[in-house]
Amino acid sequence: MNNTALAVVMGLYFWFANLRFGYTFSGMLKQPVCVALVVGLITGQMAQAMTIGAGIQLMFLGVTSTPGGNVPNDPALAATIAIPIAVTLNMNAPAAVALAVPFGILGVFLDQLRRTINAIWIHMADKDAEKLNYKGIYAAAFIYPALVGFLIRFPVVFAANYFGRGAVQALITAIPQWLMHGFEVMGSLLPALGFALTISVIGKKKLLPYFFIGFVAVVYFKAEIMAVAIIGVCIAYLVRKNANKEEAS
Amino acid sequence: MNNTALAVVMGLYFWFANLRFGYTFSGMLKQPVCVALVVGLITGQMAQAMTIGAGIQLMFLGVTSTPGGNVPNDPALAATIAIPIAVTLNMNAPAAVALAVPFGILGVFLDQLRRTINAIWIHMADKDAEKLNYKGIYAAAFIYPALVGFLIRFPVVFAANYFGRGAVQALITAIPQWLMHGFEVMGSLLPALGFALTISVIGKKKLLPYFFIGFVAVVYFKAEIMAVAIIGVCIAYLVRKNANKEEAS
Amino acid sequence: MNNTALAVVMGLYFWFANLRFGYTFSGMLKQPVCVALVVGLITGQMAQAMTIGAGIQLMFLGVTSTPGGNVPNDPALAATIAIPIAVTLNMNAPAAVALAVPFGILGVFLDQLRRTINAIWIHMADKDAEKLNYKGIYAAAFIYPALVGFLIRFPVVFAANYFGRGAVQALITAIPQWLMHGFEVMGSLLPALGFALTISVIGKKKLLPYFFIGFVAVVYFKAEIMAVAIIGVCIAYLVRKNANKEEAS
Amino acid sequence: MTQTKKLSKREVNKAFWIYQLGCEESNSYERLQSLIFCASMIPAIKKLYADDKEEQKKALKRHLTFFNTEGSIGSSIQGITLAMEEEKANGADISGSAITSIKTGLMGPLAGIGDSVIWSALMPIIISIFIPMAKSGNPLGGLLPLIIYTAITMYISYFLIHRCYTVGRSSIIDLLQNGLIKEVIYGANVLGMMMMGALSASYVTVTTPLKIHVPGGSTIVLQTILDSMLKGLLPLAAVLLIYWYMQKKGPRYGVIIGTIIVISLLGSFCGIL
Amino acid sequence: MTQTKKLSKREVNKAFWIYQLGCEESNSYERLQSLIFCASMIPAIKKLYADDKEEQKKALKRHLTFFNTEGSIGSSIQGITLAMEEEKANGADISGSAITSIKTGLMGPLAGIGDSVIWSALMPIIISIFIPMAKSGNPLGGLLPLIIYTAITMYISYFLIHRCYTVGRSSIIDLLQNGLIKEVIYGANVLGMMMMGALSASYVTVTTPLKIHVPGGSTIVLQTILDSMLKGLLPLAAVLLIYWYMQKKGPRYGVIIGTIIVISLLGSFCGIL
Amino acid sequence: MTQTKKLSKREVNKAFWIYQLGCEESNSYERLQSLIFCASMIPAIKKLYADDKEEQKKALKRHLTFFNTEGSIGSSIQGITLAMEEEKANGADISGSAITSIKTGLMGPLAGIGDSVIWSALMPIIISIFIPMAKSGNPLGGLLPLIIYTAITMYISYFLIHRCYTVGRSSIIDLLQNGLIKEVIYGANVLGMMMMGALSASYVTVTTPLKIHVPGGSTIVLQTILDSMLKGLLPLAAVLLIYWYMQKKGPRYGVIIGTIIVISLLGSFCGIL
Ligand SMILES: OC[C@H]1O[C@H](O)[C@@H](O)[C@@H](O)[C@@H]1O
Ligand SMILES: OC[C@H]1O[C@H](O)[C@@H](O)[C@@H](O)[C@@H]1O
Ligand SMILES: OC[C@H]1O[C@H](O)[C@@H](O)[C@@H](O)[C@@H]1O
Repeated sequence: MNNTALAVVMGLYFWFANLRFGYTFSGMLKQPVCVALVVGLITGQMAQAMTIGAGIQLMFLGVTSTPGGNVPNDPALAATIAIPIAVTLNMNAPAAVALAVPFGILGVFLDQLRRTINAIWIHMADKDAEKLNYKGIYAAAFIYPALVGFLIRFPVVFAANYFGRGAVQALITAIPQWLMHGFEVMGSLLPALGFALTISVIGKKKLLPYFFIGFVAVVYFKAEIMAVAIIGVCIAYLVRKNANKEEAS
Repeated sequence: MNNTALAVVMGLYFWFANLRFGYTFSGMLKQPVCVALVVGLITGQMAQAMTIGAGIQLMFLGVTSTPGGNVPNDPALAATIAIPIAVTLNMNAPAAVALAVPFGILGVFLDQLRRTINAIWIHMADKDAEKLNYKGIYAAAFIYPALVGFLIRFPVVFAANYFGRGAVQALITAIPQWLMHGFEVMGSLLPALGFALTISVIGKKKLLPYFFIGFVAVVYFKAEIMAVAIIGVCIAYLVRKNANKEEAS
Repeated sequence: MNNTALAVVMGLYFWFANLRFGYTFSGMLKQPVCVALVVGLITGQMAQAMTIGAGIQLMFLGVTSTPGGNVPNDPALAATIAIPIAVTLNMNAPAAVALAVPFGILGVFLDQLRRTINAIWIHMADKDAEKLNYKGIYAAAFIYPALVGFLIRFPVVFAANYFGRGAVQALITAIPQWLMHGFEVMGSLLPALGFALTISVIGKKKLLPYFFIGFVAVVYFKAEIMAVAIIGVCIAYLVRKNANKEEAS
Repeated sequence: MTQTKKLSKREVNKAFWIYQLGCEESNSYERLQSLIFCASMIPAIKKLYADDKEEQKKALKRHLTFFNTEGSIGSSIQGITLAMEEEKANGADISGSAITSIKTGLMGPLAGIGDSVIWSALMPIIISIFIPMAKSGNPLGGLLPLIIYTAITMYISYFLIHRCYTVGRSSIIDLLQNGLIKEVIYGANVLGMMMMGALSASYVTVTTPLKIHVPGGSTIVLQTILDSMLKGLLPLAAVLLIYWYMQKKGPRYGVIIGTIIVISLLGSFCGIL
Repeated sequence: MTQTKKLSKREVNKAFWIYQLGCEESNSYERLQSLIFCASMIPAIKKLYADDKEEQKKALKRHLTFFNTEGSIGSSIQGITLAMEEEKANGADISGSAITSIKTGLMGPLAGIGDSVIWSALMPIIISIFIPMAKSGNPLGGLLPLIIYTAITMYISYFLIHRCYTVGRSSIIDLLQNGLIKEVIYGANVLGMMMMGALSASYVTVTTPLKIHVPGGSTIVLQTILDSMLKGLLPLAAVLLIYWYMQKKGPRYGVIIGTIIVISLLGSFCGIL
Repeated sequence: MTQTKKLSKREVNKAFWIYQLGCEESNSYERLQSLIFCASMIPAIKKLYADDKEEQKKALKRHLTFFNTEGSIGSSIQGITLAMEEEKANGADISGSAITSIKTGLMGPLAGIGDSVIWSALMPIIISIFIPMAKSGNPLGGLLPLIIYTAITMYISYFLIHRCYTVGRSSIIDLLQNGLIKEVIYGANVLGMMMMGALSASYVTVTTPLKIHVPGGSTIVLQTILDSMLKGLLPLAAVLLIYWYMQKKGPRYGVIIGTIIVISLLGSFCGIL
């Protein structure tokens, strides 16, 4: 398959994944390991694509939560650009990861654009409700976001893939060390936003001690996430009756 | 001491240990390390007997509990046959362990026989109660089980020791690898029965979270049993007041 | 700076630190790392002084608590004698530590003397109160303890430093191995006194399980003190409501 | 007496699919998931208020008000809402605002739970399990997470919407009044908090490379000192600072992300991060 | 007024020894420890109802009904029973069925506690301590566990029977009504459950050797995947499956052990265990 | 109506400094911190009872009675006391003994908390952080602990005396009656106990070097057996024995320290410690 085709497929993939059709399905579709699968199929270099996908995935493991719809980082944009370029240019995994970082952050702004535009459809739906135009509501929910989404998403990824290779090669050699490292630091900080957002959404200050217990379990006792999850379920079950007590006081 | 004498002593030992005279005393008497002590005394090869006994003991450490009188495995039958044979044939510890496994399971059925027969004495006691025949009740509790127990236990171990050596030697070379491994798997699964039984006997589903906490402590945090025991006592003490709360709800 | 000057400064330092002017300030001033700082300044051998001070400090880390004013060990006396001697004699850290132990214990008795004498001033204050002699009370609290304290503290350290070097050199070679080790054992046992005292002062037997949890966390789970402290704060916060429950029962 | 109106499995299923497929697609800053929630109610509204256009309009508008929750376990709110609409259509004394209140009351806690358990914990755990496969070049490392995660979460959603519709019909009020729901939410919040702590420690990995050379030859490695104060101090500080900022100033998302970018680049440039 | 009947230390001791020596010997599938419990009551029955043959018969029969508990800490039930029989013999308004009820009520919880603490935890721990000795060929590795375990458990039993007899005499009802016994049992059950979890993890050691070779060269080790899902998954599954089976179908002991044998051999044969 | 007497920040600050500087200096076996507590009240007493010499005397004597607590967090008692004296001077119905009672009631718990948290935990932790620096010869390893520890503890004290004075003025009784103070003390005690356990395990490091040679060649290392029974058995025994002795016989300090010396030297001499 030639490069144009690859660029088109990636553009379409990015459009569809970020359309978020299918709540959890699309959430997973956005992940690098899934993007890698498609890149592997198209380029025929499955093993290499998966390896690079796994490397990029690691950086995005902590940012899968999107409380209030806000993503601290967009794995889909990062992956649909970095993986195909890395595979076709035979880049190694660390270089691919560094390449992915800025696009991950760029994706955030692209997503903010999407959700700003989406405000239009809800106003259309308000009017449809008045006229009992059921079809209109469905269209506002499914058709229009898809169409407009295509316009703002497909071009970005298509262009990056189509024109990007050369630019990337130049960039990779030109980019200063501190900037590369700066992207790494961003990658290590961004998950904090997602977790802070989630704590906010949970919204129970009195339960913060459990946050610290989980934190300490990992940093001091090297607990695995699964261990914390099981113990967490057990503790949650055992203390559930406190719900009423806390309420009272 | 010659082999016949060894076979007789083992037969008697097995009879007496499985008579279960002395509740915890006999429970310990059934353990391989104790059997090894006797085999060592008789054969004069104390060091070797103890080493082999320790090896077999490891396999039976998880099956000392007998809720409802049900043993998931019988260390006594396994030990009174495997240890003397292993010592006199100069077998190494792993071979002795493999030899012990099937007898451990066989012992379960022998014990079921015992407890089925024991139903006879309770019916005798019913009648003695009617006649206020106190002596009869004592005899039903202590004398008859001992006599009948001799008949069903002594011959098995005596024969296995007396005739077994040759057969065992033949067997050990003949037994296919998968069967040996199958016995090992059994040994690794059987303790599960004992623990499941004990959870049943405890019988409080709402306390299952503590089971998982104990489990996770060991598999994820490499906790030693003693550590779990101490923490367990502390937690038990601290949450004891919940007894009333749980009741209420 | 010559030895006489060093001896004078150490004597003054010990007097002032054990005067305990400034509650937590003086408590820290008594610590070997702080004494080492001064020794380093005077002798000009800062690096060596600090290294030896750090070594001695380790032995006194567990004895900083002084419930009821009782010190299980006096780091200040140990340090103001052992550090200057070790530095000027070029001793290595382990030898300096061994030298420090007996003085640490001697310091306990010196401190008991101080607090016995202090009973005089409170009686003076009783009389001053009667006469509304405010100045007298202040003097009883600040001036007299300082003056008398000088008499019982300065000479000890001055002499030990002035005459000690030779004696120490002789002693170090003469002292039998078992006695050296005996001092080490003392050092490893003495903190127990401080902790036992503190448990007494806390004085809630029903909370002993938390003591065991803390203990087990360290010996079995290799928990660091900081981890226990954080988990401790969390648990303390979560169980605080039990205060009323426990009261009731 | 008029005939009882009753939703069939069909309408519940339709509600399920509409919401599951589209709850993120039309998600907007203005009213988040209100559009899709409303859309998912259409089949039920048509059936329940078949003979009353005005009630249809009112119902549509009622479900176009602000709504947002985590979609997987949030389907339980759909179930309860369907049950309440049914009661209302059958003449029970349930006001439109009562329905809205219950939706609003539940959406927050369920969002917290779902975000921390379904998204922050379940998803990375499932991916992690298959990462070794992916690393070794095996395409299953990408396919299996997609299938398994989607299957598990859809099953949960499907179960909850039906379950809550059924329970909801018999005794919505009971359910809400006795402590059970409170207990479930409380327990789930406890779990969520612990997961957030554990995940913060695992995935926020910022450290400082700063070294200070002291005159005299010795070197102070700042990270070593931070570690001996509190392991994971920087990650913890990052999470808590952002959290604290959001508590004070609200979720000013752009400001936060901008600050992170600036700090990262500046920190890297100056060699302190 | 008739003279008060009072058991002496002698009868309590006799009860202790009879039960301790024989509680397993005559243990049958039909009524488990009822025979020995009855036997252990004989000295007391003779003394308390010395002048009333009918009461003796009734008492014997009463203690021949189903009884089963863990023998070491179960002696506490003997203590309480002796105290109640004494009260009854002295004319207190205690029916025979009241005595049976208390026996039956306590035997279950105490069995759970004793099985998990005395047998599942204490015994293997004591043996473990001396296994290094045994391994190095030292006979003390066999002798010391025998002495220490027997001594500890007998001491506990002896203490409990006397203690419960004494306390029981002064205020059985109090003891049972105030929450104390409930608290002790609750706490001990918590401990027991934790021990079961820890011991399951330590002693059930089944794993799978299965490896799947994927076209393309990479190999999937099934155990690695299971471990990354949940460490100890197979042991946990084994314990919980058996537990669940027993909850549904009762303690069908033969079926379970047979299944384990079949699964082990088949699993080994097919290379999946 | 007479003019309200009111302490200014000045008197509170004076009380703070006098107590912080001198609370250990005049500490005696007879009445521990009573002298300095009294001294720290002088500025307030002068102001509040300016026109009544008798009340001044009474107040001085009242604060010369036994007092002892941990000085850092104990300043909170000063704050409360100042507030009560003020109320009393303004005619509130507060007896001298009420003031003494509250002082006495709070001093014990606060001593326990402060000793375990401020002295046993905070201080060694701060020192530990800088020990690597000290080891490498850096003078900051001695200077920074001095500055940081002093600053933290003084800040806490200062905050507490002002805070408690302010709160105390508005509602002493409230504060003491509602469970809050109890809860704080309870929680802090829990923390204190855990710290003591952890610190005992870290800093009491006694072990036995005893080896027993068994005929037959094998060697029993006693410490190995102790460890397999319970890790840290000797340190735990040491702490609990001393604790138990003090519970029985009171804080016979000399006896305990003498015994430790004897045991250490004898144990070392005989090769068992
Ligand atoms: O935070 C609640 C909720 O907000 C948005 O609607 C989406 O991002 C969801 O994924 C999220 O669960
Ligand atoms: O389970 C209770 C009890 O049942 C049987 O009587 C015996 O196996 C005992 O050892 C056991 O403790
Ligand atoms: O124990 C309470 C208290 O007693 C004495 O006054 C001093 O040793 C203080 O340091 C200590 O905090």
